[in-house]
Amino acid sequence: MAEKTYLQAISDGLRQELQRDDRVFVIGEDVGVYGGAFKVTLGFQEEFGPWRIIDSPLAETAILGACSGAAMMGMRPVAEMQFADFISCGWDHLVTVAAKQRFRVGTPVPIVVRLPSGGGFSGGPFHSQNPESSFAHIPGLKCVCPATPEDAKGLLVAAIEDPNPVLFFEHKHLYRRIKGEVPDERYVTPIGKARTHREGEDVTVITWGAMVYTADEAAKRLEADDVSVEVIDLRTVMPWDKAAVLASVRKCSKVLVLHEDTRTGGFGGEIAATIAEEAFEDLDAPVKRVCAPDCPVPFSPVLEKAYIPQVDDVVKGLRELAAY
Amino acid sequence: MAEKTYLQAISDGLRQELQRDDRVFVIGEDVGVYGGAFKVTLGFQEEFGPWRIIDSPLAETAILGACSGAAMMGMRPVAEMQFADFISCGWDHLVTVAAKQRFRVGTPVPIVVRLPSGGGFSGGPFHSQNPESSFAHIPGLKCVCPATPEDAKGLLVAAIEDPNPVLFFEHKHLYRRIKGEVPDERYVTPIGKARTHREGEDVTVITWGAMVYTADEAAKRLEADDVSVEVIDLRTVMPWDKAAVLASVRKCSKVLVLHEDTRTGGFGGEIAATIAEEAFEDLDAPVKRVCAPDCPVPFSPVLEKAYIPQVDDVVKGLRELAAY
Amino acid sequence: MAVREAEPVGSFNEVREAGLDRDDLLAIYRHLLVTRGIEERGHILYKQGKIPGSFYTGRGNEGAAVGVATAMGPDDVGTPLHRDMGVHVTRGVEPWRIFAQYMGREDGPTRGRDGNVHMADAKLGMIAMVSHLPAMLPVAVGCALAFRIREERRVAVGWFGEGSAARGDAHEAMNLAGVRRLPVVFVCDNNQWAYSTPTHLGYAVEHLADRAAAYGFEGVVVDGTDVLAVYREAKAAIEKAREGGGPTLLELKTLRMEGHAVHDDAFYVPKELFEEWARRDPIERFRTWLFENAELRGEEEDEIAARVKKILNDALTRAEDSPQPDPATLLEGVYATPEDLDTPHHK
Amino acid sequence: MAVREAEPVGSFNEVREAGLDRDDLLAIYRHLLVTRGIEERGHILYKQGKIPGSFYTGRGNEGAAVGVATAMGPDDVGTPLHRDMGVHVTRGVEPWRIFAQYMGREDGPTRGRDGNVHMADAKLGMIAMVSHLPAMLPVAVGCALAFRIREERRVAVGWFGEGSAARGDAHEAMNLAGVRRLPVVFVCDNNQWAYSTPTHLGYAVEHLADRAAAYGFEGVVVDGTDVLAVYREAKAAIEKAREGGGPTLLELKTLRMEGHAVHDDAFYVPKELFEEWARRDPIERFRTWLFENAELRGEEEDEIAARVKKILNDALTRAEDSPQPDPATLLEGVYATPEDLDTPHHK
Ligand SMILES: Cc1ncc(C[n+]2csc(CCOP(=O)(O)OP(=O)(O)O)c2C)c(N)n1
Ligand SMILES: Cc1ncc(C[n+]2csc(CCOP(=O)(O)OP(=O)(O)O)c2C)c(N)n1
Ligand SMILES: [Mg+2]
Ligand SMILES: [Mg+2]
Repeated sequence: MAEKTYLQAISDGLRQELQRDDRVFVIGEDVGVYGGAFKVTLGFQEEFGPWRIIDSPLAETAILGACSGAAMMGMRPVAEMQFADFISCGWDHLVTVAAKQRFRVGTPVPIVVRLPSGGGFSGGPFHSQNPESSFAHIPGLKCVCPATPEDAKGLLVAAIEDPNPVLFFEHKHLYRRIKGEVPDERYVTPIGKARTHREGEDVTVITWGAMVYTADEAAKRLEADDVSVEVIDLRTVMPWDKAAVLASVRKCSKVLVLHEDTRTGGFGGEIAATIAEEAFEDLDAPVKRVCAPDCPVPFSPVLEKAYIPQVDDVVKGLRELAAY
Repeated sequence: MAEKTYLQAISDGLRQELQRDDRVFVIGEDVGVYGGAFKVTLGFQEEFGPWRIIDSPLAETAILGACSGAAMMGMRPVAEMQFADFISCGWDHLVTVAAKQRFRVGTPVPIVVRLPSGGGFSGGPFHSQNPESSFAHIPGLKCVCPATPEDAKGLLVAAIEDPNPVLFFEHKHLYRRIKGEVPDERYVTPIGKARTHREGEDVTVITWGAMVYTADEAAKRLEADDVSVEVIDLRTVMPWDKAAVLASVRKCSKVLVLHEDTRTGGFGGEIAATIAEEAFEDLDAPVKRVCAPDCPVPFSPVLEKAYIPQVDDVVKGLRELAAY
Repeated sequence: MAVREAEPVGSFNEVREAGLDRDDLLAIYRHLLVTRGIEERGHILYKQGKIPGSFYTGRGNEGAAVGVATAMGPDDVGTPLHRDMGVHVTRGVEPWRIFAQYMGREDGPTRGRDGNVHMADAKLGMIAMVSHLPAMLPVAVGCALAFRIREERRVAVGWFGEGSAARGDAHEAMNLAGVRRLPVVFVCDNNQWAYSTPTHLGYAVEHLADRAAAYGFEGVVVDGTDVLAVYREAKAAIEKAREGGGPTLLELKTLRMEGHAVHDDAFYVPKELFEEWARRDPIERFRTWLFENAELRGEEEDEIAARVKKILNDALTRAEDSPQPDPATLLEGVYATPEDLDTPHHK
Repeated sequence: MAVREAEPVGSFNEVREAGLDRDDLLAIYRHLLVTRGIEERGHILYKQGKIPGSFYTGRGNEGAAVGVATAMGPDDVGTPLHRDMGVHVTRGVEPWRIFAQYMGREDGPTRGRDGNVHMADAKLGMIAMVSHLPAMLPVAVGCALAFRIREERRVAVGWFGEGSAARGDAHEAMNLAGVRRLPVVFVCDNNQWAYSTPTHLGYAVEHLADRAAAYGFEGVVVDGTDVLAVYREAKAAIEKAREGGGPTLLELKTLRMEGHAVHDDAFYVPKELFEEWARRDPIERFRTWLFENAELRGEEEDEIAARVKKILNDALTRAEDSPQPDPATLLEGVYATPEDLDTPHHK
């Protein structure tokens, strides 16, 4: 057990899997000598050689298609997108081939796609996106969005073990800012189980990724109002832990769904709709959503601040709910 | 005014626009000599020549990218995807370039993409999909889903006039099955305005595309129960007519959202969540969703019947709501 | 690297050198007949309303498909497409399962989840195509990558049409394979039409095989109606890949002898072209060759024909007995379970 | 069609024939200096914390960018990339707006919506790049398609890097352009690295320009540090396209003289390579050429340098005065309004 950054937890977890399982390999742009844009695979090529840490051409469909083919031949590929935003170039492969092959012909496609995602550092419209909602809608894919170093490692291991295509969203804003205790040994954090980040009684916040910390800050602020806020970290968006969410909603009777992606058609709508349908009688207020507004992620810091949900926005939403 | 099929209305509307506006051109696979997979552009190449009805190579990104470039140079391109399913191959262009260029640099991208979509004829997983939910989540794109011949023409004209990228979903199941009166002259059906397909008092169904007819059948069946069902045809999914939906919900106090796409993360969640948030006090029952289950569209007729929402499924949902 | 145009196969000796004995030749003949028979019967089934959806055939492409499949080793894998029924047949898929697939029955390889040639038996090293073309090429390259990583002497074969050669997937796949010299053979079924689109609206080179040069490997143009020439060139390319020589692009020239699918009468294809290529029918051509070079006699021919007929009749009966899939199971296979990984496929 | 390797430009006469007089040459020199100056100042601004996000430069590529832009006609359009600041400068973008863009201010071409070189002035015929490479190539082809449909004598220029040549978009764009012989020139800035990836891991041909043959048009390899050779070849390709001769692929060979972006020290590039290419610095090279061939004198040079310095200083001051964008306007520009279509762009 040692304190590690979120990034280090991912890196160490991945290295451990490469060490214990020959079938695991890494492919992506600049993952070799350079160690990846965020240095997650730094030093890996020296340790595992150029045929297990593979520098690919700049070609996302080739990367993902190659992963699927190799997976069908018994490998356990881990692809890195340089930024999650570039997954759009592999959309067709993922939704057409990887997501549907098991259903159509019984062929599992056990691949993991690592996706450095999220904003907060003026990355602009193409280096800041959170595309998990788009993929969560596609049957056959799984979407994992860890918020803590411990979960990042445990969920990465789970993703590699999983017999399905798993999109592993790593929030860039957490990479070096978030530290926590991470067990040294291998462990699996199950996909599909939420985590109570903070217990509370009055209002529930459902969220994931970097927004867990925004929610937590907001919850602290609400203490002054004597409102006790529960923060549920979904951990995985597909499958999502409906049981845990409904249990918390039933306890608090008021709920706020928070995500960094844009609002309309975002996965928050699915969660809110499900709560409103299945816990209708338990709700003391409408389910509130706090999300980014419906526009691309702006570059300028002042605009980006207006875009990404801030602690103030969550506080405001929570106060409204508390007062409802 | 003449009675026309849904397909004929689209075809005639498109031809009219080609005749009146030099800037309009058509590009797609087999749209020329062959007249398109569904014969929407039959005879067009003879009338307008090979540089306005352009047979493209089999390359969706080239088609859509070419449309965007031409649009920026003042043209009004209308692309045809052979089946809506193949739009996945142009996902990156649409979400990365077309959707964001106006926001980023002020450059409008007035393109129309025609998308023969929907199931019901054993087209299987790749010739039956309804991908509108995926695109409705992307700020900058518009999604149009006409249900009647009259709307199909009027909305196509509106789409071509619109200064934004518009995805025009034509439901294949309606092409030749649905007929209606269509004005001969040019007219514009505004994007973003819903249509009351059937008036009712007790339960509202919100839907679009081919499901309008399924809802209507179900509504007829509910007459026997003395339950009066209102059917709102959304017509356009992005932007969607929230005002009309909320007005109907406030009237009936019970609502069912129906779509042919899969449930989880489908646009029905957005609508249901919005209703539950903004009409919380007006609801006498939880918003119910009837959608396809979370799997690819199956080929076999017995499976496809279990997949696509049937009149029976809607009737069941409506009865449950009525009894709530 | 200039493209090479392959010679036709002349003598029995020549194919013997390439690894085929007389039994192999008769097996090829049988596969050709079964392939065409399946598609002809399928067409009838379709007209009888027993096949839902649409219906595609590979008429004219049987020699190309069977030729390549015959050249593959037992542990090699491939991603055949909608004109490549002959590959499935040659690899040993039981015809009744193909009919069951056509009809959307429980015993088809996709259990009614998908239709027509969207199928494959993983145990036979085949990977099922998707509609989106040529989306399986990057997957074939991935198979080859696995073989290269594990240093196995196996080869992947990826098919595509000359029309879909225009798509980015073809480029990304061939480029990655070229850069890494992976053991993969790209097979372009050039049947001169992509639905209604002629080749000059799809590409602007003389031979599609010219593309190989853009990726640093060899391109070979082969007459796709000459099953033995196809076999010989495929064999050479596959063995080259197996020995570490990297990819090859084979362009197999044929004519699509029917419409794009059953609904299409191919009015846009000049009649004379059909007539010209009808004279080069791959099965008839091979039959003549067998008569002239391998002492095929009328009696033996009849025997083979009878055997093929029986296979098809039995297959049809058995397929029609296959149950409809159970709608209650619809949601079962969307996500894989860990047990799914215990397949030969994922070995 | 084999690829052609362009000769360097020797004499003043040669460029005069290609259409440049002495004033043009001095303008080129100025553009080169302004280009480098903007990027050098940008780097300082970045270190001062005045530029948010990341920061990219095109050091080593100034000659390539300015050379091509100089060859473009006033009504031609283009989609320059992150190494092509020289294109914006040559087309006449005011430097203060570029600094405003860097700093995310209201007066940058994207009004703070996007950053760094993700910008373009539509009035100058430029189309703003997206990050996704080379997603603008199909767009450039679309511009050319519009010109072809309307039978205008205009040409589109599409830029891409040798790394992003591996992506499907490059293929689909070049193929469509080749099939339809559209008036478009493809410019590959081959700076030998794609982030940390060397060319042999990106493609397996000798010259990227070899790809042109796969699409039925000519490829030309040019020394990208020779601004005049670039100009001459770009001019020839553009005029050929204008005359209906179809596309050309120009490969401009340079070395990316800095890291991929400001955070990258390029440890993976051999020192000797940097040293070798430092000796071929495009600006120094052109300066020497001007001294030797066009009677540039020290005095005149100083004058130009002073003018450039003033332009940059004034630009910086003005840019720093530009206001931050107003967050209240964030949602205003997501969808276009009909009035937006009344632009020269959409004429
Ligand atoms: C990406 C994509 N776009 C469109 C289609 C529709 N489509 C099916 S087959 C076909 C023509 C394919 O031509 P080719 O690649 O030459 O193969 P062929 O059918 O001639 O064997 C088209 C356009 C498709 N399958 N995939
Ligand atoms: C589709 C896509 N994938 C990944 C990236 C991340 N990325 C930005 S620049 C770059 C290298 C580009 O190399 P090259 O095309 O040679 O252009 P250069 O930067 O060398 O000018 C990469 C991988 C991207 N921009 N687009
Ligand atoms: Mg073809
Ligand atoms: Mg480069």
